[in-house]
Amino acid sequence: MRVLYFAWLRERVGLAEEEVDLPPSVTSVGELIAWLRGRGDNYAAAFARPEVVRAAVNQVHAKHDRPIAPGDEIALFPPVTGG
Amino acid sequence: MRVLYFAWLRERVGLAEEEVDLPPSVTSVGELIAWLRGRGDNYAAAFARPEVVRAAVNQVHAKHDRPIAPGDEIALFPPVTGG
Amino acid sequence: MTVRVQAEDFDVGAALDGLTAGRSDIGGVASFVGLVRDMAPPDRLIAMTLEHYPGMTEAELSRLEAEARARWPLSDCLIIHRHGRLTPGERIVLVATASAHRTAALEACAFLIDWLKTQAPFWKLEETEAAGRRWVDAKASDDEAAARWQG
Amino acid sequence: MTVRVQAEDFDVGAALDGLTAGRSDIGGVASFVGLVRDMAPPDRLIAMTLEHYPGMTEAELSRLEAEARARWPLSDCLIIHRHGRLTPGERIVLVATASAHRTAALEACAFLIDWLKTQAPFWKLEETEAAGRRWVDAKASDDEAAARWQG
Repeated sequence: MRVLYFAWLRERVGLAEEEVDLPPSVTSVGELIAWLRGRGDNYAAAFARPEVVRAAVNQVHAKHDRPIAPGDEIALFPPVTGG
Repeated sequence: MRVLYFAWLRERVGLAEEEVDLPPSVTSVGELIAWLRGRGDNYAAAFARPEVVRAAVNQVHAKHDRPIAPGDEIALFPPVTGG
Repeated sequence: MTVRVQAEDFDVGAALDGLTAGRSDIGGVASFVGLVRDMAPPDRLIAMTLEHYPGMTEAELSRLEAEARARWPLSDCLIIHRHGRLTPGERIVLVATASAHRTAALEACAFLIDWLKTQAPFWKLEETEAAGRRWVDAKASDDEAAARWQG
Repeated sequence: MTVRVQAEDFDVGAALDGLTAGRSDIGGVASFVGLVRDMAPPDRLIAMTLEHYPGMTEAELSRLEAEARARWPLSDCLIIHRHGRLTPGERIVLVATASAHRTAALEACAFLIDWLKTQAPFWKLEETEAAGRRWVDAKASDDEAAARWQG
């Protein structure tokens, strides 16, 4: 599964995007964020406050309870500030 | 007193503006309109429905009960349609 | 702070650029351009002639602009209104407002065009193919749009 | 119906003219231009860098435009949003709406800029003299502005 990071999440993780192999127990955006937190200090710092993290699944805004599946493009980012 | 007419009021009266000498009994915009109605068929046609006539006194919108005095510039016109 | 009443057309891009040139304290510029709109057949519009009250028009537009500036924190403000004979597709009016904050610019722009419709001393004479020449009536919907800013 | 996401600046006058060129069925064009605004000393802004999510940005702006067209009778609609490093006074975004009726154009324009602020995947990194680099937080006031169009 492809995961993209933007803004200060990208800076803290240290990557703009990566491919991840998820365990079968990870089936939603929220579970993905919890799983990422355990991958190292950079991830722990990036996802210290999961409630401020926004997500898109296949380029559409998605909530944390949104199911995810192999092949999805998942993006994680702070609240947007366009315009 | 200088009186100006605009749009279809100007067309019906047949004048864009004129100087009028008012009798002392005419002291408001509404009284001016009533007095003008009696000046001929063209005025009677222009002011047949006084309630649709709008006015400005010295280039400021004014209601029919607005007092008028010698030296004022009075404009009479249909509801405006700017923009 | 500018009000212009003129027969000539105007350049929207240049007018908007003029509001922000050399400044960096403006967050947003809202604008509205009103155009002569044709009507559905058989009532095709040949032309529309805008009559106005020279002197009062400029005074009234300046009063409207002062009212907008009293209500919203505007950096700058511009109203250009044409008079004379215009054909379908031609520009009639430009209202533009600049502010540090977008909501102030957007609201002041809507306020100015709504109030201008019911306060600025213009009258429209339409020439149509079917009906000949006809003075345009004021619209109740314009009075309602203006009234929502009273309060 | 056009959405453009680009690093280059844009020409507001040409963009607005493009909405009405060759048409006579449009009564009004509303527009909003967002600009990089400097801050008061000592927190002077050196630059603002807009990061975005290529692909999703275009898709999201197109969804917003479709929503505006579903809600209001628009003749045409245009959104241009820049990304990259911008300095104070530079244009960021243009939203423009054309309609037979002024209220539709004005409301749709305000709707689009309000929703764009909370939906389009952009993030702003400020560089200031006093504080160095800092990611701009989303504003509660923007959420409230967007929320008033719901329901």
